[in-house]
Amino acid sequence: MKMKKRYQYRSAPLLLALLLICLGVVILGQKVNAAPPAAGKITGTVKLDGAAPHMKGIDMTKDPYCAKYHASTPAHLENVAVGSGGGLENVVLYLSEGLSATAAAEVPSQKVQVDQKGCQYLPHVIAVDVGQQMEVITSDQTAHNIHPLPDMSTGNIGWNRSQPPGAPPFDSAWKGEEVAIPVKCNIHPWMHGYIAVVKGPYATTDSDGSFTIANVPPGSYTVTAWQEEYGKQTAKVTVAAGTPATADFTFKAK
Amino acid sequence: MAKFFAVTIILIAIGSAIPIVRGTWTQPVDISTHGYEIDHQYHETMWEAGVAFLAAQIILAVFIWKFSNRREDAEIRRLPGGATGLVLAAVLLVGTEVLALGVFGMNAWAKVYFAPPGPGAMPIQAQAGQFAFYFRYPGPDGTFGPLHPDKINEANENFFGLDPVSDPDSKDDIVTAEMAIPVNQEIHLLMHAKDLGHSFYVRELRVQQDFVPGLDVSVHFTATKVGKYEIVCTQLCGLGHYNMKTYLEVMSQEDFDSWLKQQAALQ
Amino acid sequence: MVRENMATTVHQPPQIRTRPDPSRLGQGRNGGGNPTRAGGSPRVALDDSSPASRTGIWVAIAAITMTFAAFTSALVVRQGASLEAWHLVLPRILYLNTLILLASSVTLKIARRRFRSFLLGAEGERVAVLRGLYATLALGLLFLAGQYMAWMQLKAQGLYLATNPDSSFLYLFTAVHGLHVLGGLAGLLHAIRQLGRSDLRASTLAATSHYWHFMDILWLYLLFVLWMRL
Amino acid sequence: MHDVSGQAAHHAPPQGFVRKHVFSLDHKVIGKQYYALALVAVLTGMVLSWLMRLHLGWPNLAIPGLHWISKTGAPGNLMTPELYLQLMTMHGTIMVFFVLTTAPFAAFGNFFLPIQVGAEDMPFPRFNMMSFWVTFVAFLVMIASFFVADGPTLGGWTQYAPLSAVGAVAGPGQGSGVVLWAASIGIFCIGQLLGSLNFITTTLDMRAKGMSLMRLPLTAWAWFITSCIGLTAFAVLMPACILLILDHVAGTSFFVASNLVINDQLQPHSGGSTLLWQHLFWFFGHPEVYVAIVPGMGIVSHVLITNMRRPLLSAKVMIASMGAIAFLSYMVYGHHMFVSGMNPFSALAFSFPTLIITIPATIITLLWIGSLYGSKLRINTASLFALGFISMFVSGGVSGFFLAQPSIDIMLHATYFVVGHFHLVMAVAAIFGIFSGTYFWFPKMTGKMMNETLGKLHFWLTFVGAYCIFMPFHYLGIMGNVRRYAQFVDDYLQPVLGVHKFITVAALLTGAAQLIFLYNLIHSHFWGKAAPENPWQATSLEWSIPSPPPFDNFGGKPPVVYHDPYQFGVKGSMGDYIMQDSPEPSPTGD
Repeated sequence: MKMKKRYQYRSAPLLLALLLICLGVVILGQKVNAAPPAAGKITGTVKLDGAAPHMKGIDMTKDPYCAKYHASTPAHLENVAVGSGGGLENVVLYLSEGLSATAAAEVPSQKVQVDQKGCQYLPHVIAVDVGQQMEVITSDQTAHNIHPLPDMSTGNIGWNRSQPPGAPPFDSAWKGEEVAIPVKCNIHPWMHGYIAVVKGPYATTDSDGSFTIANVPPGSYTVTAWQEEYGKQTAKVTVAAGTPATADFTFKAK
Repeated sequence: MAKFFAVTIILIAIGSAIPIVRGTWTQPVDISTHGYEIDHQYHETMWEAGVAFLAAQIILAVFIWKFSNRREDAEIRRLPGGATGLVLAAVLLVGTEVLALGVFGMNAWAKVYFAPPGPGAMPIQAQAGQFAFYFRYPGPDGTFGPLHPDKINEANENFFGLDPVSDPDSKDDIVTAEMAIPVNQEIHLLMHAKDLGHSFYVRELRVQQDFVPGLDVSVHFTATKVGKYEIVCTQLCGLGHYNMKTYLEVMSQEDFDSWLKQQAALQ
Repeated sequence: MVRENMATTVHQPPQIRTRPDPSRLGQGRNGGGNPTRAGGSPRVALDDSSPASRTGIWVAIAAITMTFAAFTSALVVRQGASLEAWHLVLPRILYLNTLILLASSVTLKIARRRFRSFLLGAEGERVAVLRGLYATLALGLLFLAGQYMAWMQLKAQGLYLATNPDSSFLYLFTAVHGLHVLGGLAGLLHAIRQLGRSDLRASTLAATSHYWHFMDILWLYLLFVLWMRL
Repeated sequence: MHDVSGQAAHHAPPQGFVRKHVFSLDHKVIGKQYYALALVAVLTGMVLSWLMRLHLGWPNLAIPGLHWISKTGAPGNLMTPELYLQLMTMHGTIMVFFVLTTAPFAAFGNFFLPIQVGAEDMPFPRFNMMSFWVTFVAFLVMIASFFVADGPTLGGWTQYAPLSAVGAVAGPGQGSGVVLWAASIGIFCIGQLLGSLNFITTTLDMRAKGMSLMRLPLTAWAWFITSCIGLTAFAVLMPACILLILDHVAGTSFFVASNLVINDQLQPHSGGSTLLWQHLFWFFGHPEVYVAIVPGMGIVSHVLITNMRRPLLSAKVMIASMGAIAFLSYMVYGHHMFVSGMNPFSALAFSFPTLIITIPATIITLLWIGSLYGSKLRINTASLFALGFISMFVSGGVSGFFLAQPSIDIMLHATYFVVGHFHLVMAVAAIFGIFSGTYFWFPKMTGKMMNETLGKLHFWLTFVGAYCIFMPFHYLGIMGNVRRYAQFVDDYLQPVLGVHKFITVAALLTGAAQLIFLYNLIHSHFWGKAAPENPWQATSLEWSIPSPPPFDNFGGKPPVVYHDPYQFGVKGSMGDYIMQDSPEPSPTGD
């Protein structure tokens, strides 16, 4: 204990210095935000070519709360979620090439939220920027443990903590790019999702497979689409200021 | 003070006995064929332990009452029989008592553990993992496909690590999250631990057995009452231990067959 | 009177005294013993070994025995549980080390014998005793070096602590035994220092050598187990 | 081993604060240090149990300040399951190792064993000092695990493999938490081994003139037997801890079987034995129970005899029974593993010795009760706690009948029945022994008397409270309430939540009652009235010297012993007793 205290005192000036630096960085960052190059965006849809695979149902007998929650709407796996007109949901799109260092370094200030609802993750797949805050909340009346299992080589460190009913949300950010970190809840083994950690602008597809990657600086990029079952696809796009570029993807059903 | 203490001891002793005698909290009705032995043994023991408990506490209290704070000139008396008497009492009474218990207990234990499962026993594989049980029925071909630990993938609900594509035996295996068994049918439960030590405990069945990683143990039992019972884990296995449970459904043969068909459809 | 005795022991110039074991001063074992201090005759030095240290060392040996019993039972159980093949060629050098360790026991025995006659007044023997102790010390160190060599050889074969159960236990046994041998070496150093201060007591040397011989026996046992099992 | 030279018993009175009170070689100071450590530990453990009970009674209750204990384990001060298990593990470990082992054995033993055998000190004071400081370090390491990344281990004090051996992947605290736990316990073992070494040698070799083995007080015998158990038990636990640490840091697989899949990841280990840990641990674990309780038996006999003003019906039988228990304790450990997948035949091999062990236990109890007959029992706090010990020992003992039988164990294993059993017979009984010893010996240790009124109040609250807490545990166990649950979500447990609330309240109150004891202890230590040399008209050697004893116990005049330890109910010059070292003839002749 005493050791600790002394250490803190000694490091106080250091902390102060760090604080100042951070402040500076923040200010600079705001400057950058203040005058952005007229940003464009990339829109498009992701479709599944072929019959949607059968998604197994989930038997939640183990936890009466979850079972009751899904009494009327049976739960099933979400590995491949096909919406209206073959639109593929939960696909992550991000700029894998062509992004300038400064643009890549920008970190959105708003948090990405993942909810635990009915003993499933909502959304099933989220994308976050490196260093962006991810907020974990629970709407369930049963305790969950959130257990991301990142690939250590990316510099991301896994953790495992649980959230009892009524517990406040908690935030967490990731150090390195990784598409995608699997997340699971050991208390409910069927419960799994993915966190795609990317650099720069990104998007995930909605229920009918369409997406919009907002504020992309003009330039030409490689857009990568990732789906947990079908893997990655890439497309080259050139973004001009103002006009939205488009990129469509089609995954072949296995 | 001393007399008050003596009274307190007696009150506590009797008070502790009341819930037992009145059966306020007692184990649930036994639904197994072997459970009778255990319950019988339990009640025998309860009698002997109870008598020993009350006797010891009350005698202690009485002696405290009688022999505390006596006059200074009161003379020290020696218990008739002395130490030898006590030792004899202990060895004869308690000795025979516990040996009797031991022998009968052995009998009960043997009935549960030494008798092999009958030829008609229905094999079911139970797998315990953090923090859920999963069960596997061999399906029509009556044989379980091999397990491939490397193929286990809970995200795709491949909880056992089956490979239906290359293992014909696995094709018709039925994996379920709750355990259903036909009534009055002997079950041979093959217990497989996926990750850590767990335990299979059904109070009504009078069955408790640990899952031992790296060592597949098995138990066999017969349920005699239709109904829904809880299966819980009793071996500390991590943060979700308290919530590691599922249900045992004892059904009539017909219900069971239709249930199994229904489950097979879901695979 | 105890205090006086203290004072004298502290302040007298170095000289060979048959110092009675203070723990027995005015006391005795089982309510008897000799409550009076051991008198002048140097011969008393022979039986002037502290029962405390003698008992102590045996108690310690008992504890160490239990520890290694646990380790070996671990080996047996572990082997029963595992399916993989258990075969590992013990590094040859281990046998050489065994000889070295045995030799060290012999030198220590000699040193102890010389120490007896030294206590009986033969001042010249001091050197002989020292030589014996140093020889033991050297051989002990050589043994440890040899064990280290054995590890190097294992490493050369690509066998590390976690490579397979055999190597795990081989490293484990040699390491733990080596630690205990280090303890013995410390004891020897202590004895040598005390001899330098003419302060060495038969009991200390006895205890040290008991322990040292026990290290031999322990090593032989471990080697046997390894040779049998691996 | 170089310090194995008997001269250590003589050292000049130390000068300077550090030598006197910190790194003291004086067995009395070391004894007090052990006692202080136990006190800190028991308070820690008690607070942990309060938190656990609060959570079990009111699972959704936010406990203010909980986040100080765990950064991640208490979102919004709500207790997470992992935090509950971590508290539970720490409660068990701290209580069993740092309280039940240190207080009755190391603390009182260090202080009184040398005095009772008539020695000036232990033969190896340096080892003795090391033994305490090593134990102290072990405690710090254990506490340190609260401050590592994801907190202390949650594996329970039994730390079953492979949960304890596979590493962080198994859950919070299973990484560095377990390593710290194993390190701490390993270090602790070293401390206790050094201690036992001293105890055994002291008893065998440092006895005063005339102090034959049969003239040793029963406390001395208890400590001697305990140290024999401790020596062998801890010598087995240490290797187990080493193996466990190796499995963690060196990637060996002593305890981890092949093909384990955790979080869909195939574990790298191969071929270890799950049961190996259980065998090693319980080979230590069951004797450890007697390490905790046998000194209590000694203390209770000592205190009772003094307050009954008569010797036991037979001291020899008492000694023999304690010895028998110690001996049997090595053949019974398997009864912890009846349903663990062990060969069912061995269950029987372990069941019978377990049942047989009840015979010496019964003899001991009967000796106490039988000796009460026709005695002149004096009621004071010390004797009340001693009698309370007997009551607790009986209550906890009878439930052993059930657990000793594999067939019944099928139902009761890992339920609150077991928790109630070992808390009564091992924890509460041992603690009562400690209290009894404290109230009895405090005058000798500090030279001050304790406040009897507060003492009696403390006794009543503790005695009734303990029953209110631990008796219901048995009922819960009988109806199948599984232990080590962070919350009771099972349907069949819903009806008994009320019982758990009751237990929680009882636990909080009983715990609060211990603050009376703490106050009494501290207040008396500084402002208590001076204690005479022999306030209880006791006979053993510790009462023949001033309170507190001088530095070398007997002022350089080693005592000579003339009598058996318990010459009561005789016509002595001082009253109805004759001191062990008084030359006057005793009517009984011994």
